[in-house]
Amino acid sequence: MAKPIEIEELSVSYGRGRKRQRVVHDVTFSIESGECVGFIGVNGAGKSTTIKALMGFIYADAGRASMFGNDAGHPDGRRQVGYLPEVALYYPFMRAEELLALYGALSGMTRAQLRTRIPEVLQLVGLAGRGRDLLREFSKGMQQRLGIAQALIAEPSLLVLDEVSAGLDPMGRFELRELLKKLHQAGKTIFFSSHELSEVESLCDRVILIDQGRIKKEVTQSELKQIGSEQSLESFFIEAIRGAVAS
Amino acid sequence: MRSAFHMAVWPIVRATVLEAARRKDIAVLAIFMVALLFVLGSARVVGLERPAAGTFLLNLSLTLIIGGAHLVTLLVAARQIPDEIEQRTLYPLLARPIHRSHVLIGKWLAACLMGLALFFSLFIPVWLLVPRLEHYETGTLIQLLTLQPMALMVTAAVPLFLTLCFPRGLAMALALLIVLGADYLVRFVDGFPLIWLVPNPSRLNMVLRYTDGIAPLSFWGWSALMLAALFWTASLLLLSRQLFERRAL
Amino acid sequence: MRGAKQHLGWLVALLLLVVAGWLGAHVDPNAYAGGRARDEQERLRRNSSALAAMLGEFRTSLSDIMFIKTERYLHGGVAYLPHMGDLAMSAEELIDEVDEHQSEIGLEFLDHDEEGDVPTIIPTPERDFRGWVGNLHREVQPWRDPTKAHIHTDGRDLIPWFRLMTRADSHYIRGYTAGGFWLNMADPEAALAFIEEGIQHNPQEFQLYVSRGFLLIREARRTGVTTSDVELEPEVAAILERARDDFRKAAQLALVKRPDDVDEEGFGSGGWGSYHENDALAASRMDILLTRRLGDPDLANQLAHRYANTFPEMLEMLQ
Amino acid sequence: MNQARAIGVIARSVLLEAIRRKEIYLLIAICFALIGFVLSMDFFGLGGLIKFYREVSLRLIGTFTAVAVILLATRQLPREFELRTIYPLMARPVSRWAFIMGKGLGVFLAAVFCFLLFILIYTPGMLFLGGEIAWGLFLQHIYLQLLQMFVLTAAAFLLSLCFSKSGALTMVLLLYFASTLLSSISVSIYELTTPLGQGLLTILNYGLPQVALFDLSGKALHSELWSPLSLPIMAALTLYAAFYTLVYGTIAYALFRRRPL
Repeated sequence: MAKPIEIEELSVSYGRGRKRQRVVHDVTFSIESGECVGFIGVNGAGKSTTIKALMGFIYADAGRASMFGNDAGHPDGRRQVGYLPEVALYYPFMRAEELLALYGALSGMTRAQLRTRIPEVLQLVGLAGRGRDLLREFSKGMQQRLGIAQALIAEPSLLVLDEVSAGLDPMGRFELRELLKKLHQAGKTIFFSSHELSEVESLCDRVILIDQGRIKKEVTQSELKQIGSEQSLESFFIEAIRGAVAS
Repeated sequence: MRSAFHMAVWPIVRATVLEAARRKDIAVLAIFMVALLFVLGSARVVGLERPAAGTFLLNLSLTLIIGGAHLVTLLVAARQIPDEIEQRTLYPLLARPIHRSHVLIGKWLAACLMGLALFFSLFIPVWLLVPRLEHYETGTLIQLLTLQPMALMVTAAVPLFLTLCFPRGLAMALALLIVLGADYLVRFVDGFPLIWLVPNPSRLNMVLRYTDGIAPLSFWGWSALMLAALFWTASLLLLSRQLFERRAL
Repeated sequence: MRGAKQHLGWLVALLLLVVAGWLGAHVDPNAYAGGRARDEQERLRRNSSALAAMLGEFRTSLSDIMFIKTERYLHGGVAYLPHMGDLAMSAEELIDEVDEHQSEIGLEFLDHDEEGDVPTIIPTPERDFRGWVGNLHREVQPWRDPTKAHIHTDGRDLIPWFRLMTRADSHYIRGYTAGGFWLNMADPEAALAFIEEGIQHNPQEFQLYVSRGFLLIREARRTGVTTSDVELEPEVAAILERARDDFRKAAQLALVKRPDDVDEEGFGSGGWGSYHENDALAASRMDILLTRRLGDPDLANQLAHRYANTFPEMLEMLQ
Repeated sequence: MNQARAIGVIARSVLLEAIRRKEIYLLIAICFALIGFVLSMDFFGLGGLIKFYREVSLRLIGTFTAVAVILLATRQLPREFELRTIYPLMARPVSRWAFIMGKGLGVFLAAVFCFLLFILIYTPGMLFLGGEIAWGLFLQHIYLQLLQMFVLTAAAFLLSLCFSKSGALTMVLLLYFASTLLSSISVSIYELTTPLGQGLLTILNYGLPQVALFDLSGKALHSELWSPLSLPIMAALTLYAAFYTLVYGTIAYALFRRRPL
């Protein structure tokens, strides 16, 4: 069976003509079914660009990205994926449940399925009872919770989450972590980008560190634990990145 | 397995219509149009001593509702892609197992439906309110009513295509120029090379012919216009697809 | 493979665009001669309704809007309500009006007794409920007390609008006839070509032939002497022959089109108005006169008898 | 901070935004292209005619500036809330009064900028055609148009505080484009309506500003026949504009002052 995510020597550029700039260089990694992988890097390191190329929103100069064996951009690849974009505003004039119905229907859910599933996910992300509210009235944190709800709506087997905890309060972060743990235990594959090291530490089987568009390190959970016992995770990453800059 | 239309296109149509209908600007336009109808209706009382004045009113109101329907269609269609990109709502949308062209078709269809709804919901009261005291050809009316939805289809496709080529403001200005002025443009800059390639939804407007009491077009003439509208729409949608499919978001 | 598909997409789209453009360019549902909207008498009837006067600014035909603009220009920007005098004029009346304006240019005020009571769109203070707002309105916009005087400006300024209104609607007959006369002041050759363009689009409209006939007569006068006491120079005669042909063609077309029920004032069914009647009369009269002037009195007599079936007064011309 | 200085700083930022966004240039470019198109038109070999050029360009200048100003003005307040840029602004010692004044002044400066650009385009065209510019009427026309921009800006602020951004935009555009028609309709139907209707029309007459009072293009067009407006009339028109600007502006300020941020 094909892996949920496979990326081979992916390179992506932005801009046109003389302003064209490569922001992702020869990135290669893959994620096995059932894994939870964190994608770590500073702002502007290339995390979101890699994820966008994987989702088929932008096109690669070279290399290949695929989901479940389908090339990036092919609808079949997105059949079992739940995706949370980096910073998203949702249609201000829709109600939360209408929005979820839209995304659910686009993922192929029937009306009957949606009727039971929508209250479930709203409950899951802590928005129970807010389904009839217009989204323009939602706070930033609520928008983010709704974003997670829309990613979960069709019960995908792979979750791709870009800056998953952005805009959430400590309580929200804690609840989210618990939710992701539960999903992971239920066998879902999770791939998320973050610059919150504590999140990564407590959740991930593996961490991929990206800087200036290149993969710097891959660390497994056992290695993470070892690092954690010897020095703080934070200083480990700072060293890894500084080392990259120095070289 | 459910059809692509049912699964991918229709939810987008529904969501777009819902959004557009809840925005107040559409409501303002609708209120304006209804007020206008009210004026026309009260005109029955003020002074329609002459049949010719009835024809004038019929022409005026039909022209206005067609103009209004095209304007709404254009405004709805022109907002879709730039808004989705600006608000980043395109990402969760395209993260579903659908093709980008499904999004385009859904947006286009929604704009068409908004225009059509406005057109028919105003056409019926106008038809009932304005006294028709002179002779009008039913055949011409049927042609008018069949060509207008086709014209709205073209009008919905024009801004969709233009917003993929130009920034929003320019696209909107150009779309207005094409939808409301292409017919005059073609006439004024007579002889300008390739000007006839500009899609021309106002070509399908038969209001004048109808209120002038002129007989319908020949079957072939009517078919040619229907085909022209179909091809304009298909061409614009295909061009939009070509542009949208490979665009980095 | 993907590239080929991509190219095919562009190709099909362009092909569809070309076919649609070709179809659209060849079928114009509004390309018919006549019709209520283009008929001046019909416009008069509409304008005389209270409601239409109220919505008068809201013309639906671009050509109509431009025609109203020419009237405003002529009156120095002052907006008068549409009225009989300006809308329904035969070719002869029109050409007289043009001459009159031409001789007036440079005069600031001119009394037009017959038009002195045409109301302005911005009303007089007595009829205006708006108080000082109305007073300011009358100060800012070009406005003149309608009971007092008209202002007239150079008619040449109207020419661009006539060009545009006939482009917008090639069956807008009045645009050609009125435009031809004003253009004649600036460039007689261009005026003839302009009316010729009108005739090409509307070969059955007799008023266009009448207009061109009158323009040709002026052309002949410019070229040489046309009075009956001298022999015509060949080039003058050639021009007058063209004018005669135009009037004859116009008379033929007019007599076919003229309804049987024309009343004393010249109005009849099917949109026939007094200016139609006057043009038909002028065409018949000029055909007889020119035929005689060009040296064929017998034919002139025959024509007079033929036209007398419709217009008995033609027989008076035989004396 | 000194409030006058605050007004200046805010106005400057509005002007900068107006100039840096592409919309104004876009409008000017379209206007420029149309004027160029008119200049290149040749009617029967007589060349472009001066009055035609004057009319088309004056109308274009008026309409395009008004549209640019309306677009800019209706956007000012809603966008501050939308983008949450109002918080860092109001965190300074700036009164809400100074904030709204600064916004208004900025929009007005943008209008002046538009007019200056347009005049730079219009004048060479006129010289090219060999026409004379009747400066008296022309400058009075521009002055009245600027007065109108004050009124439109105040109306735009007020409406954008009551409705959504696009709703306000539609309504101000309606006010601008339908006002002339409304006044001519109201005059014609006044005598035909009931006392109730007449009362309503009177309220409309004094409650809404009439755009036609700021449009001197009709006289400027036929400048050989009309002379510039007298000083008392100009003063009355200035007062007229000031009245509506103050009324709309004050209501807008009252709404804004009590509005939770």
